[in-house]
Amino acid sequence: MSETTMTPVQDAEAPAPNVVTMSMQQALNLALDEVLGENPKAVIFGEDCGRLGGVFRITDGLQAKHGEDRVFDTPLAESGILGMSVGLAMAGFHPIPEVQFDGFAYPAINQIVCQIGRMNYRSRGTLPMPITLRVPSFGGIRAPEHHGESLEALFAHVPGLKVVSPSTPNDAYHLLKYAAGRPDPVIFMEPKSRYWQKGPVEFAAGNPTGARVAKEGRHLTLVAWGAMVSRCLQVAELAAEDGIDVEVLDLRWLKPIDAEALARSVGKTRRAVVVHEAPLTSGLGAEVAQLITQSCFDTLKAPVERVTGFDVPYPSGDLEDEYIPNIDRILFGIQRVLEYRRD
Amino acid sequence: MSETTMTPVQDAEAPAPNVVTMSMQQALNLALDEVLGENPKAVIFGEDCGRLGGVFRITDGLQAKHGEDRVFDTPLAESGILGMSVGLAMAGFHPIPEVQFDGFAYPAINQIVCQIGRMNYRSRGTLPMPITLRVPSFGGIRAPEHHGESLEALFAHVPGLKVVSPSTPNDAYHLLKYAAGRPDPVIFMEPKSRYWQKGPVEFAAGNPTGARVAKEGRHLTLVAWGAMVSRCLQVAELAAEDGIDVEVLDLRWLKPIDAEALARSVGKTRRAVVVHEAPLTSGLGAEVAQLITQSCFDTLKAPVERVTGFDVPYPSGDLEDEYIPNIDRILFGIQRVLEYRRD
Amino acid sequence: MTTHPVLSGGDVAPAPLTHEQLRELYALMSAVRRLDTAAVAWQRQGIIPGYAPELGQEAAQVGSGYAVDRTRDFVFPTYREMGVAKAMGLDMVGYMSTHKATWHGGMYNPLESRFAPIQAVVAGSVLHAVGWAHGQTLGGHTDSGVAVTYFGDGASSQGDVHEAMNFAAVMKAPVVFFVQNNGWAISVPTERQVAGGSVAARAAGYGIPSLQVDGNDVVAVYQATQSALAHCRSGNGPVVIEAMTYRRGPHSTADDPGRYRTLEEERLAAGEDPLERFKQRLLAEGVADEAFFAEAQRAAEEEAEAIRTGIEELGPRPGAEMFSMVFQEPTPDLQSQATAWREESEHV
Amino acid sequence: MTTHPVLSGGDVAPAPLTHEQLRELYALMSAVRRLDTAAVAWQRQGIIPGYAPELGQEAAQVGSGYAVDRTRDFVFPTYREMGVAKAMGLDMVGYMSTHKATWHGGMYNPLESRFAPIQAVVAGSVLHAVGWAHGQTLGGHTDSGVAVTYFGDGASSQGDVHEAMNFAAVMKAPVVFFVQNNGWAISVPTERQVAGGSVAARAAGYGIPSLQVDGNDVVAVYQATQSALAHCRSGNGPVVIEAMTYRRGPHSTADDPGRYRTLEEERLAAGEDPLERFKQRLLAEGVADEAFFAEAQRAAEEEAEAIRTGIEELGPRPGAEMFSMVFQEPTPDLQSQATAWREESEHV
Ligand SMILES: Cc1ncc(C[n+]2csc(CCOP(=O)(O)OP(=O)(O)O)c2C)c(N)n1
Ligand SMILES: Cc1ncc(C[n+]2csc(CCOP(=O)(O)OP(=O)(O)O)c2C)c(N)n1
Ligand SMILES: [Mg+2]
Ligand SMILES: [Mg+2]
Repeated sequence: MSETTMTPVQDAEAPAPNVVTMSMQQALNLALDEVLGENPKAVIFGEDCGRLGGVFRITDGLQAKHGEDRVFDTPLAESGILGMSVGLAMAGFHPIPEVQFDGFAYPAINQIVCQIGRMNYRSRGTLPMPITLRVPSFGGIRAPEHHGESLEALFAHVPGLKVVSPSTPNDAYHLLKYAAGRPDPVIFMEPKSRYWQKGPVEFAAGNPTGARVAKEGRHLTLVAWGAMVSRCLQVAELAAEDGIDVEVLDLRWLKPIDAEALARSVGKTRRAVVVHEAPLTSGLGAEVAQLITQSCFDTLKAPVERVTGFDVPYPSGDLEDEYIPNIDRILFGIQRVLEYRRD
Repeated sequence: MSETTMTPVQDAEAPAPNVVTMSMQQALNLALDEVLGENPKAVIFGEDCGRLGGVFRITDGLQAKHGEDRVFDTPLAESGILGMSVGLAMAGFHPIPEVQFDGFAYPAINQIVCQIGRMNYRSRGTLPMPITLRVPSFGGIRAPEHHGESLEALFAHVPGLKVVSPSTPNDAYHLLKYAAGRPDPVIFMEPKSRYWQKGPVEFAAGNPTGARVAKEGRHLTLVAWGAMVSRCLQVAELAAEDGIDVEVLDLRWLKPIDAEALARSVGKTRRAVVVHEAPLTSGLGAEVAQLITQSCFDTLKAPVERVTGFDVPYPSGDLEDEYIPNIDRILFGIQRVLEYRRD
Repeated sequence: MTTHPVLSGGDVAPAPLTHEQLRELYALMSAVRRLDTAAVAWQRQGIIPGYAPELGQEAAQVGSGYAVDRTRDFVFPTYREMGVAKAMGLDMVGYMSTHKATWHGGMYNPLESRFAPIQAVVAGSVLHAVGWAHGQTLGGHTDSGVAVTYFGDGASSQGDVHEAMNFAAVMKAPVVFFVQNNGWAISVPTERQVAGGSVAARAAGYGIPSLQVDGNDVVAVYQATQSALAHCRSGNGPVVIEAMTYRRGPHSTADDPGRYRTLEEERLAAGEDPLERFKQRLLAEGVADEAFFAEAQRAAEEEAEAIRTGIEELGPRPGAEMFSMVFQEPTPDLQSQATAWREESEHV
Repeated sequence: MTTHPVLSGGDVAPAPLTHEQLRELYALMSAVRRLDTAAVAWQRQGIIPGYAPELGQEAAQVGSGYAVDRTRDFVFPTYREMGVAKAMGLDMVGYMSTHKATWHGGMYNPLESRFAPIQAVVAGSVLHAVGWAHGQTLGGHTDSGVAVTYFGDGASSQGDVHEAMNFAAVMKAPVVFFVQNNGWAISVPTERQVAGGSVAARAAGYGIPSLQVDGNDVVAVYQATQSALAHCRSGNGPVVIEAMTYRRGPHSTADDPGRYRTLEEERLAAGEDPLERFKQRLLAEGVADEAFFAEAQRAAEEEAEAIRTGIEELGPRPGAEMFSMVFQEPTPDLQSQATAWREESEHV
């Protein structure tokens, strides 16, 4: 917990402040610290999670504070980490494993899909899998290959998994604490490009379920999650200059998706653009678009637009700004929806 | 090639007949036999592909005929099989690996996504990956766990892969020969419940690209692939009894999807139902539905319906008929679309 | 046939098996043989859709399963461990229901049975054993429960087995890696599968002690497992046991071994039947007489019959379980799928 | 250091290195050291976004890379093999461009370089080496090319390494598994990573001969690699080489080793600098004089400078390459994405 600027809540003598400004990294670290303190069965592990505190310092200081039985390094093998999680869960623990980067979840997919997602079912409910898998996700940090991937469409398709992604420090704190309290497996996708952004965390005001209206608006709904939410908020500001009142819906839960929130928002705005970093084809944007179309077919003024990454491998740093939906591409998407006219 | 009833074309003295009735297993076997004969760089391997001829006998007799250098067994490790394919491709071969069942593609996903799908890109086109990965796919044979999975949504989302699934012996023959001649990786999803169904193979009449209209119709389009195509054809017959003229579009290519064929068909029928075995959420049905909505928004009479497997692990044999879209559920889907009225 | 391990399991050598225990072992093997043979017949009769016989592996399975302490150990099977299940006293109707296609993981309670759900991914559960075992050591528990994971010579090729052995050795997790080397992975013989020829030989590379044991000698298997369990329990980390045996039957009822091995090869490689061999030993040592064997046979037949009735009476599970078993906390979207399914399918 | 292998590589022992070759080896190591140090500086100066230094591993990399026969062998690197690339004569601007974030796999031509694209998945390319090597033996080729795959002590924990060793041994594929055991995988030391303490020791379990070599002795590494290549070339199957070395720098420019090791620990564990050690030897043996070293240093500096200019001049790749490099046969949907991208982005 070095380098934090807020008062660690649980150590405070004086009554803890209700709102503290901190980075997402700090909010996640604090959430994990509290989970370890509150739940003796919670264990954290992965590559470099212990002494180093994780390459992103999300587990910083936790081993020193809670001991090596609670927070430990594993050998460098993701299938091993996730397979081990299954066994720990069977033994009554609440594992909170980390894969170091999104792209290194692939070696563990067999354990995630065939074991974590199915053990509760296979065992007829006798072996729950309360596993919270933390995955630093999405791109935008000019990192090497396989360090900027968006796996939400894959995870959301897997029966037996729940999937969530925070976009603010406040949500990071509340969603992680909530996920780590669930008896079912949750994939927790952390937008790594947002780790160092600060924001207020309201300790008393957690609303960890469903989607969140990040900004209200009347003309059009932008649906996004993770790092794309703040970009959509920027876009909304720019659009406002042209008199376009954009609503931004932070989906948060990518499985199950809050279909009611989608219906509510687009029922009002009658136009929608989904934004994500993952490739277009068979991305989660298709599911979101189809859910919107199903519920708002009669009132939709234009087909739902998707502004997404392309059907290409996530490119090297020099090209990532071309790949990730940028402000212009989102504005073009908005324009297409607003200018759509039935033949 | 034991137990086949057709004349092996390449050995015939007399002019080969142009149309032969055979099972899909025979058509696939024949296609592989011809590929090995025509392309000295083609190699076939996997678990039990050699002497046994594969658990589904798709490679039956090929090792005996073409030798152990061309057709061989590997140790039991799917990541090994696919990782090895990458190296063989780098050495100039055209690997045609098999994973024994769909569910056992998961241990190889890392190699499929991060290596096979990206090596051409990573190497700036200098190391193509002409790999044809055969995956016996989908359910319906009362098999053990992990033997009835539908991974097309996952594969279709992966940059750098192409994905195809035949539904008839004729397509099995032509699509496999076509795929195995490509310089890019193709995931070839074989509908295992259809292996033993017979049908005509027209050797001179291969049209291996794009979707295929399996049955023309005017009132509504059923979009399907793999084993669901024949079920949709059954449904179309039943619907005809009620005067409903259903068009059945066999999508065949799941990446890239033939968006024009979708637009053409639904542009005409103005109503569509997508049918697949995979779970609903984030399934390929969402992509298909969204593509249709994009192109036919103005004329669509109802939101595209999806009749799919549920968001649950593929169940045991006793329940698989409840899970896989059955005739009734597809008919209900058709009914919803036909009866849809705007508010 | 044993190799060079240094196992340390406390001061006391395990007590030799009593005559009663020896007879119990035989009765178990006999029950397993009978059920195994019956299940193949049931498949032919259309009572069950498929089955993976363990013919020839009764000694390896019963001997090891018998050594497990059901008060604290936990077993992680693959799909061919019917004999272990029987030796551990599982509800065999619940176990066999997987082959009836009732429920993939079986209908027994894995927590109460100390026997994880049946696993169709080869090597899929080997890492689970490591995680479970590591859990036993957290918080400084001693004399802990041991995880016993069963896998085959074919499964040993999977990367997960390597990761599991390395994790277990690094963490000193109490795991017995129990390999049944039955000579075959479907059509692929061990020599085309296991480079170096022995899975036990791999253990040394991780600093793990190993035992290679005659898997057709039930007492040898029992003793090897006992000493491995004692070694693990005392905090010494994992052990690899490789039980050398032979898959006398087809891979499964869908398999046709004639395509890859001759009957003559089978006969030569299979060696003596582990059941017959044990019987002769019990007779020679005066532990059991023909009356005992006849009674064991009769009981086995009766039990197999009861199991057949049991799985037939089970009937299919209600379709609603497809939805209700997925999560501990159901999700609204899944609930509405369940509702739609009920409306459209249940009255069909 | 220890080796217990039986390598057979034809009749002739490899010729000892000439003085010229020894000097060339030093010059290569010197160039590598200079470029490595420079790249760290470039990162601090904002010229490149990140870099993974190979400080301390020059002997292991240059010694092995120098042994490779570029007319027929093929190298499968991970991400820290700059020294191998240099020893093999790669276009170093093309190589270093990966750290400039120009193109993930680097901008050199892997086919002509006999050096696969840079690989960011640890152990990701180990299996590729096996497939490539197996391909060399198909159709009965002898005296074949050998695949040399480089990976770390950390990577050795991945399941793919096990699958690769087993496949290679079963198929007798000509592969040299070259492990650089540099003591660390980011913050995790070898003793918490490699159970049993040595990756080379794993080889025996597959029936693969292995060499553990002093990775800081460039000549020893060269000779070990030479004999392993000869062994493989003669159709004897794979070899494992474990070069014991030390990662003297941080894991990458983003790393902070102070969190997991002290400077004092570093100093003790690192031992003598491989460059300095080789220099002293060349001086002692009269192979090179101070003028030579000064010139090597000067040339190295000049080259590093030229590489910096080169990668800066490269500039970003045209965005259209995102689309055009995916497939050999472009697809219509990707082409329309490219068109849309061009319309919306290129004139921005
Ligand atoms: C990961 C995975 N790949 C493939 C299969 C298909 N399969 C089922 S059993 C089997 C052979 C297993 O051999 P072995 O591990 O020796 O066990 P045995 O069948 O001899 O008991 C194969 C390839 C599987 N179940 N799991
Ligand atoms: C499959 C995978 N998991 C995690 C990572 C993240 N990562 C990059 S380097 C590294 C440590 C590698 O250690 P080692 O193999 O010893 O190589 P070294 O860095 O010492 O050269 C890790 C964990 C990765 N690149 N690939
Ligand atoms: Mg076996
Ligand atoms: Mg290392």
